[in-house]
Amino acid sequence: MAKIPQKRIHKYLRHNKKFPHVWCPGCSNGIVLGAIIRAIDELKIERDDIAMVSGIGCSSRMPVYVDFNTLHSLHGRAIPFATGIKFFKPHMKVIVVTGDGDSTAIGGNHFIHAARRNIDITVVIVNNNIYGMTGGQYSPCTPHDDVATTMPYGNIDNTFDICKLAIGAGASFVGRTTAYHAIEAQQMIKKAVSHNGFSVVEVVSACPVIYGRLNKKGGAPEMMTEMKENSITLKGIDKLPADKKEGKIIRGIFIDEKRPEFNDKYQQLVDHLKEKK
Amino acid sequence: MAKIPQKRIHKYLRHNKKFPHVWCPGCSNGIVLGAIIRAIDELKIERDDIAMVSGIGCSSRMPVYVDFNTLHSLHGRAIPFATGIKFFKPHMKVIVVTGDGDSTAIGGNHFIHAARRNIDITVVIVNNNIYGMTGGQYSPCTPHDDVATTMPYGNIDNTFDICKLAIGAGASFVGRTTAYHAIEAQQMIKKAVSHNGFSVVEVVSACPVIYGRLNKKGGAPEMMTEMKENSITLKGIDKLPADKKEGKIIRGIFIDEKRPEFNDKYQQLVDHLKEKK
Amino acid sequence: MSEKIERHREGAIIKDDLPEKMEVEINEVNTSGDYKESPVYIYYTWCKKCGICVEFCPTHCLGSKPDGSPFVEHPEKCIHCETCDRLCPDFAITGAKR
Amino acid sequence: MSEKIERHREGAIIKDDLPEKMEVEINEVNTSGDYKESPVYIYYTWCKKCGICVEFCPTHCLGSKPDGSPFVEHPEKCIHCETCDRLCPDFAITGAKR
Amino acid sequence: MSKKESFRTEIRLSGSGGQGLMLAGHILADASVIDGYRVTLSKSYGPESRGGASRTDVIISDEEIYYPEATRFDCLLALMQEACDKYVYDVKTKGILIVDTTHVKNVSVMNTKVYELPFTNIAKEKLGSVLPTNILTLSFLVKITKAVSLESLEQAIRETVKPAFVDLNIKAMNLGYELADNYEK
Amino acid sequence: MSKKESFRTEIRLSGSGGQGLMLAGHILADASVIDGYRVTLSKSYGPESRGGASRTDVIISDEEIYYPEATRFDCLLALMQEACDKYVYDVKTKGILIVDTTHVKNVSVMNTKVYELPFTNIAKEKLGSVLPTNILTLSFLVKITKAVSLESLEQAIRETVKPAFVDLNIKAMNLGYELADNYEK
Amino acid sequence: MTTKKTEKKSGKKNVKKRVLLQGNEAAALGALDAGVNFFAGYPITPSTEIAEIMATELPKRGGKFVQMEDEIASICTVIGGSLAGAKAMTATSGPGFSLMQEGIGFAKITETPCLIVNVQRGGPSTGLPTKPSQGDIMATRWGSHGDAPAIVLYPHTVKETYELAIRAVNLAEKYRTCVVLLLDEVIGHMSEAVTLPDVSKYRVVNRIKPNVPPEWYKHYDENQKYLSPVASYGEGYRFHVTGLVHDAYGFPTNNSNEAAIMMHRLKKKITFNIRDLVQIESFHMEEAEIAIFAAGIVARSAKQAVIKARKEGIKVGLIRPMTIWPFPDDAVRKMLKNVETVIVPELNQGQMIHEIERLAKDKDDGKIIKMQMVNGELITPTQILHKIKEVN
Amino acid sequence: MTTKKTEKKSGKKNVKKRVLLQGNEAAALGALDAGVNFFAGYPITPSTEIAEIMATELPKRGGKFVQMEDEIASICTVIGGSLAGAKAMTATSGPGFSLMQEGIGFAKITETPCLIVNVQRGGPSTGLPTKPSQGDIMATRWGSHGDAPAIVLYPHTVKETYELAIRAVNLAEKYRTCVVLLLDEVIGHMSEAVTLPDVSKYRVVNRIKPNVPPEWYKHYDENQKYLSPVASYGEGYRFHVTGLVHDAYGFPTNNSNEAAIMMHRLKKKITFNIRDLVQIESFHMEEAEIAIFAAGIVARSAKQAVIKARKEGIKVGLIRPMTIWPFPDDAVRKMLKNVETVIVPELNQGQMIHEIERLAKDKDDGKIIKMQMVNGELITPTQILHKIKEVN
Ligand SMILES: Cc1ncc(C[n+]2csc(CCOP(=O)(O)OP(=O)(O)O)c2C)c(N)n1
Ligand SMILES: Cc1ncc(C[n+]2csc(CCOP(=O)(O)OP(=O)(O)O)c2C)c(N)n1
Ligand code: SF4
Ligand code: SF4
Ligand code: SF4
Ligand code: SF4
Ligand code: SF4
Ligand code: SF4
Ligand SMILES: [Mg+2]
Ligand SMILES: [Mg+2]
Repeated sequence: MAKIPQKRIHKYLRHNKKFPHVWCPGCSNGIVLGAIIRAIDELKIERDDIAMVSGIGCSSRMPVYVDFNTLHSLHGRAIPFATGIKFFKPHMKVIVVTGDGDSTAIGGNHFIHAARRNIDITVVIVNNNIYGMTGGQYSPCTPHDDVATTMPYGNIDNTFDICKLAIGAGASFVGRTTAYHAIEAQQMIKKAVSHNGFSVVEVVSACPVIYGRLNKKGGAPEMMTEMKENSITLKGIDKLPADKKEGKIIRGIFIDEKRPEFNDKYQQLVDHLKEKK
Repeated sequence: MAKIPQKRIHKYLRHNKKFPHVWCPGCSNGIVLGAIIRAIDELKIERDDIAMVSGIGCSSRMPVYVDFNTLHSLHGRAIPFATGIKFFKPHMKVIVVTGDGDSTAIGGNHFIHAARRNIDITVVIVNNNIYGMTGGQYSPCTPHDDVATTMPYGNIDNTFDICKLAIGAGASFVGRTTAYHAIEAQQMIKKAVSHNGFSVVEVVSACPVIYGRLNKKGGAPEMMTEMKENSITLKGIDKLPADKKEGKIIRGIFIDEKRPEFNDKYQQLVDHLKEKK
Repeated sequence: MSEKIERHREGAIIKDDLPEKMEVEINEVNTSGDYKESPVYIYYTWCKKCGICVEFCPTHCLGSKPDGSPFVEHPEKCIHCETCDRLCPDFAITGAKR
Repeated sequence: MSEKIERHREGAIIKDDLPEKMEVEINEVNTSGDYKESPVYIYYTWCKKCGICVEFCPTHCLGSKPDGSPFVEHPEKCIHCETCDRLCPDFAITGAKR
Repeated sequence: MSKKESFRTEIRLSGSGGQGLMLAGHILADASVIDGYRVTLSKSYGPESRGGASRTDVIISDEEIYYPEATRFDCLLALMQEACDKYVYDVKTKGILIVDTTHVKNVSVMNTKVYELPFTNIAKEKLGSVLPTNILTLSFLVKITKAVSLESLEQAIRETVKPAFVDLNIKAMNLGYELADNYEK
Repeated sequence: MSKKESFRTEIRLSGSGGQGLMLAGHILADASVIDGYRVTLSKSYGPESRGGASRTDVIISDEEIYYPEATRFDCLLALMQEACDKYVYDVKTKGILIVDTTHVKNVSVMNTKVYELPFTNIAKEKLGSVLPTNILTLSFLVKITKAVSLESLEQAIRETVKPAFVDLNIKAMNLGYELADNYEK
Repeated sequence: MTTKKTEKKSGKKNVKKRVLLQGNEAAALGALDAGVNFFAGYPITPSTEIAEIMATELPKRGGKFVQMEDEIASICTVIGGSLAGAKAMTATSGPGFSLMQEGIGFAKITETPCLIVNVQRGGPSTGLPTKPSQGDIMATRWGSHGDAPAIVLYPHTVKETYELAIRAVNLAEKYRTCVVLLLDEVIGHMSEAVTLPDVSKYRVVNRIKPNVPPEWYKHYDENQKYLSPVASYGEGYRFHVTGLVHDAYGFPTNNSNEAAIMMHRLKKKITFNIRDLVQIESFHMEEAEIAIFAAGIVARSAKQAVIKARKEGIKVGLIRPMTIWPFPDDAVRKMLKNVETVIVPELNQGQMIHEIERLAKDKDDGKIIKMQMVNGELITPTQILHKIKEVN
Repeated sequence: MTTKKTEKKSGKKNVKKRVLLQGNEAAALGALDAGVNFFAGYPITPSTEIAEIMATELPKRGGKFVQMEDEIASICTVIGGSLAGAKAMTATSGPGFSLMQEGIGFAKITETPCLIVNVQRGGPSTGLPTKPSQGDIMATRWGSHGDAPAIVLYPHTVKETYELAIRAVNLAEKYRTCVVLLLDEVIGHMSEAVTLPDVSKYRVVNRIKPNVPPEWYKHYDENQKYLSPVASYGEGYRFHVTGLVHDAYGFPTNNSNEAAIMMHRLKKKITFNIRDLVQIESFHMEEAEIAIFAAGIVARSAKQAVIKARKEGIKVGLIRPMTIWPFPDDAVRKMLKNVETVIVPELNQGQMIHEIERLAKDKDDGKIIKMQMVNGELITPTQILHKIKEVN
């Protein structure tokens, strides 16, 4: 580290192997990664006890940069891989980092089933409204009318509300924030990781180079300004007149309930069978 | 048909090829099939214009018995197959018949995406709380503590609320009824088929031979009596005291909204591009 | 006796070698009354003796034979509500007015 | 000029042949002030000139060089709020109190 | 049948899904294991396993059993007409056919020793339940064919059926022996 | 370079992601199509395509082009130091190297004809924008190498760039020719 | 992508015009020219451009484009579309192709025409997404469980990609099965000058509608000739389709005779028509003593090497299959008979070599030379030339 | 299922006891005895019993059982579990196996041990779910895209199923890869009297933990010996795992040297250890003039036929591979050298025949006899005997 002021987060980075990272200038992925690291740092969890698992996508490149037990798996399959790790080593904290496509397109089934199972995994979804890595095809989270390379005339497809989907599937902790709201993100991730059960944090993010250019959104600062101006907290939205609610990004924790966790229930079963013997 | 009184539904059955059908005595699949046929008959839709598509499972055996355009596809994949048919021939009415496992376990992703897309397909889910065809493994819809061959000590897993899941994913028509409530089922399916958009009808069903035996539920009459006694309409549930709501099967149409349908939007795009030319 | 479930397996349920039975006159018809006379017609070739129709006929017009198959015990009670029709999983009974 | 996006492709984003740059003293350090003196330290080797820190520093303590890279224009204004830290996607700037 | 130097006995138990023949086959196979023979047991996983004809095949041998399918039966047990009709032609010349006349009405074969008894009715009458019909017929079969030793059969029954049903099934077993004895003489 | 009886010219345009070299390569390839040559065009889909060194290869020939990778360049255009360093050793003996001295500071090669000009700065100064640097350098390259005819190049430019930018780019083209002419003489 | 431009040019029909086409683009245009009117897919490097072109072109032509949630949904939607009468296709690369294997089996057993373009990338799993490899050759033949034959075409230039795309669609329709057009990453991504052929020159195979009364209609008629009438959903023939083994009507059966009939038809329709299916190029094989056997991009290196070697007087030639499945057994056997040595360069750890070993019975192992490269680079003409000289 | 009883009996360790075991049961018990403590799966006929036994046994032993939402999730969860240190397995059949192909490639490229039991069923697609077939032989070798070698074991009795299940788990751990235990439907569903072997007789391979400092640890050490130490997640070695081509540390690389090293290791570890991996039975091959080459259930028919034929004085024997991949090239070549004719019966449309054709170079086609059955029935001893007599 030599001449660089040691920031707390440097401890967590594979800084002398993999930096500067591969993301485009202004891409939110780095901000989200920072928020995750800071949350873990505050929680004082040992790096050895953390597994970070991802699928495939720009966002899914995160694990390679951090000094945890890291797994860069298959497109859409981060959650089952994470399930295997968590199920065999329940003491570990397992964090999945994934994109909107990775988690809700090809990975949608695993997402809803992990939510149903209420297994103690934290899923951080970097929702940049596009397939970044493959160059800008529409994702299930691309807004209506927006342009993508496979929706050249504007998107006619509907979008998932990721948080609604997670709640519908039975998730016990669900929150949304944006890359601009880095402190909020950090705190929400902290809560999610502490939560004993399946937790989801959707971070609305900027992909200035692909999505931003295709849709003339300006650079990263402009896109983040939009996050700031066009988002509102759960409390705030209630106070808004109906006609102003439309199109707002609602931030906040939608659900945070204590419910029996999968591994705990499994351990109970094992204990119970042992007793019977 | 000779000496048998011609019932209206006989017109729809491949009666001289495939009957008696393969389902166990008392299995609800036949009742649900009857409800679907009656609904179609009342709607006066031509048989040529109907495609019935299923996955794999006991319930997914339905298509072979009816004289429509029928497709018995792959486990969990009925909805994408149906999507292909509907997308290329939008004038057809496409009905998917599927089991709880077929639609919400292996097929969960296609289910939520079709809901999001709001493509005009009607999905009738025969929810018998078990994998019937493979002999009684637990499904995402097997109630907590119930026994299944892969949960021999009682189910520790949580269940999907299929309707909640569909709503979370963005379905525009979602209802639930039971095999006992055959008239209600018929009417609900009728509405669902008429609905221009993605529609889901969950029919709580009896699998007396596998699920019933494993869980000592008695025969089909007993299981259907339970449906009768343990279910309540949407209106009814509101009037019930909180402590009595627990464990009730709630019947009714949870959502029925008019929203732009996928094929309609696609056609608009095509028309628009033609104009531009 | 073992409670083991005799599972039927996937693919297990195809019967191709059955004769086309719809064309055949059935012995038992007489037991339940000829369909021209009886208000309810039971097609025994398809009936699987599940007991649903007997259980849920609102007027208790149907009875159960020793082997479990239904028969029209009280023809006069039938109100042609078609409940038996709708709840029969085997398309084997019809109570519609003719 | 073509508006075509120069896509980067999957797998496109691995750089293995880079030297381990963290160990290297950087020229530009002086431009933004040495980190021992300056309240804010910018690690130019990692900085990608996205402009986020400049845009969102609440006290406008940062400025933009012609090539787009940030520098500490008004060291005195820094309140060590660490906004720049948190919003920098490249872990390239630090405004914490030392 | 008596055992030759090297023997291979193929037995098919056939009937309908609910008649407990899978269990009976299992007991027969278990008994031959106790006797020290080689044995293979295979069940039908076909259309027959519920409703239609169901079958359980047991091959008993004192040598390695290579080909595990029963094709020519030394003994066929048929508890249903359909099953009887379907399989009867695959009984070996001089093989044994045992039918339950409660369900099987027509048997016409040549060159086969046929034992016809209304097992189900007998079970109902003498044991008060049709449930142990499978054990009744199995023990009849064993006594007739001498496929396994009676001790092993009893042990296998005791080890396999649920404790609550052991007595009833032992009674059924003995009744089966009795019937066979009567028949033989 | 002048064309022999049968020729195969390999040209690599290299620089960084945002410099428009993919488009330039496309125009060059298009021009050679118009000229009636065989041509292959391949772009880098590697780590280089954003940020790092990006490359576009054009092979022009009057015969079937079998192996489509450029390995020994007749001409290398380098708009970035990194790209220059990486590829310069693959220029053929007596090949041509064109560098933009705005970004490339060190060039040390032998046996290669080097053309050094601050293209980016020239574009900024004379055209008021760095954007047409790609066309400027391309036309310089074409004039020097005679890889394609000038008419075809112009036609390709006109057909490829957006209408709004045609004028600017034609200006850039002419400027490129001029620079080349000066150089040559 | 130069879609726009191409379009402009191909607008004037029957005018031969040379254009610059990317391989992926050529695959898309070929498919469109063969009548493809339905695309369902999921993006994946290096095949994505095909989906992007289809997304641009199909809505303009009234065809259908949809991006599905994954590759499994894509292939199933394609089959659904085809059953409803569409000429349907998808495009993918290795990982997506693996996910489609179950659906591919379904297309084959149900005899539903469709086209899959598989643009190969490096390595197993995620591997080397932007690097060339020929690792899927065997997977296109044997990837799906159970067994059913495959038709797989493998072009080596952009122009041939266009032509074989047309051919692939035609063969899918003709043989009622899933056909794979296999591309190399380099070919998919490379642009070449192509003289767009006169589309009217190409015969396009279209399904013939049945004219028997619906009751007579058999979806799998035993006596069926290829190009016999076949019904689509929604046109009065209410037939049944299942992935179970089925009889002539499409109804499931466990009957062993019917099973055998069905299984044999799947095989026969390929093996009995090898001559129609197989295309193979013989390049400078006159009096050759050494043969190179190579497909796709590697064949291009081989051609260059052959030309150089011939100039030096070495008697070497190239055998290049354009149809790799069914494997051109007879043709290869015949061609190999007169050579002494055969060199098999491929970008994998040994796939086609197995077929050559099988067919080159008269040659001992020292005369069947492997060249295998799996590091993400191409085999160069020079490398092949070296090998030629080594064995000469 | 006789799980309960077996358990009772196998409770008394080291006492040899003959029990009646179903093939699926034997696979499950073998895996358990080899130390499998993690199962994630999805039910499918005819493999379901394996999951059911695991669901009963694992929680009792403190192991982990979970039924996932599909086969894709199952294999991924298995790999995740294995990376965390579990001895992990799944069981499936054809359609599920096809769905697992992408995951299988991931296990192979990341060198993560795991066991897949594939109980084959009939036909492509849904096919004939309760009928025997050997249609997945090639799919176990070539099913996944890209190419990476496979280890596949193929037992022919219930007892051997138990033994090879143990061996499969051991090989997975030893070679750090995904191993497939391939069963026939008939073997999976059939019960046989088995003398349960003394478990302590079997060596069980366990992972050795690394003892170097974490900074030194290379998850893919080039100099690694088999059975070298390997770390699991959560134990102090914070290594990286990716499905991309990677370097010795597990970090992704596009460098062609590193790519070559990685790819070659995947291949080498199989090809350099053929002797350790291959097991093959030679049955009455003394002075044989005719050889039958058969695996699994078909080998049992063949054995019976051989015995009968030998009694009639025909010099015929059987070659039976217990390891089908890597294919026992050398052993087969040697065994075939002295016979005149080889008969290859299989329950598919021709899979292993390709390998035999490849290896039996000295025999012309008339001397390599195919027997292929795909109608859901077994090939009988009589049929094989007929064929023997035909060619004798
Ligand atoms: C099975 C499979 N299908 C497709 C791909 C190609 N692919 C890689 S990343 C990606 C989309 C990524 O989008 P998202 O998850 O939103 O991540 P982002 O790049 O936007 O962060 C796709 C389609 C793949 N790698 N594997
Ligand atoms: C890919 C694949 N995996 C597994 C199976 C086996 N399988 C067939 S049906 C079924 C479950 C069916 O359950 P459900 O959908 O609830 O239908 P039910 O039989 O209960 O009506 C399973 C697991 C299969 N056919 N294909
Ligand atoms: S393409 Fe978008 S998401 Fe991917 S690194 Fe660039 S800016 Fe980020
Ligand atoms: S197993 Fe259950 S669901 Fe299947 S047919 Fe029988 S009763 Fe119905
Ligand atoms: S029609 Fe109604 S009343 Fe008559 S028998 Fe049927 S259920 Fe009973
Ligand atoms: S409901 Fe139908 S199948 Fe059941 S007993 Fe009545 S008639 Fe028979
Ligand atoms: S720490 Fe805060 S005030 Fe200081 S430079 Fe950073 S953002 Fe500005
Ligand atoms: S936010 Fe970071 S990367 Fe962006 S300009 Fe500032 S220091 Fe550079
Ligand atoms: Mg995204
Ligand atoms: Mg079910």
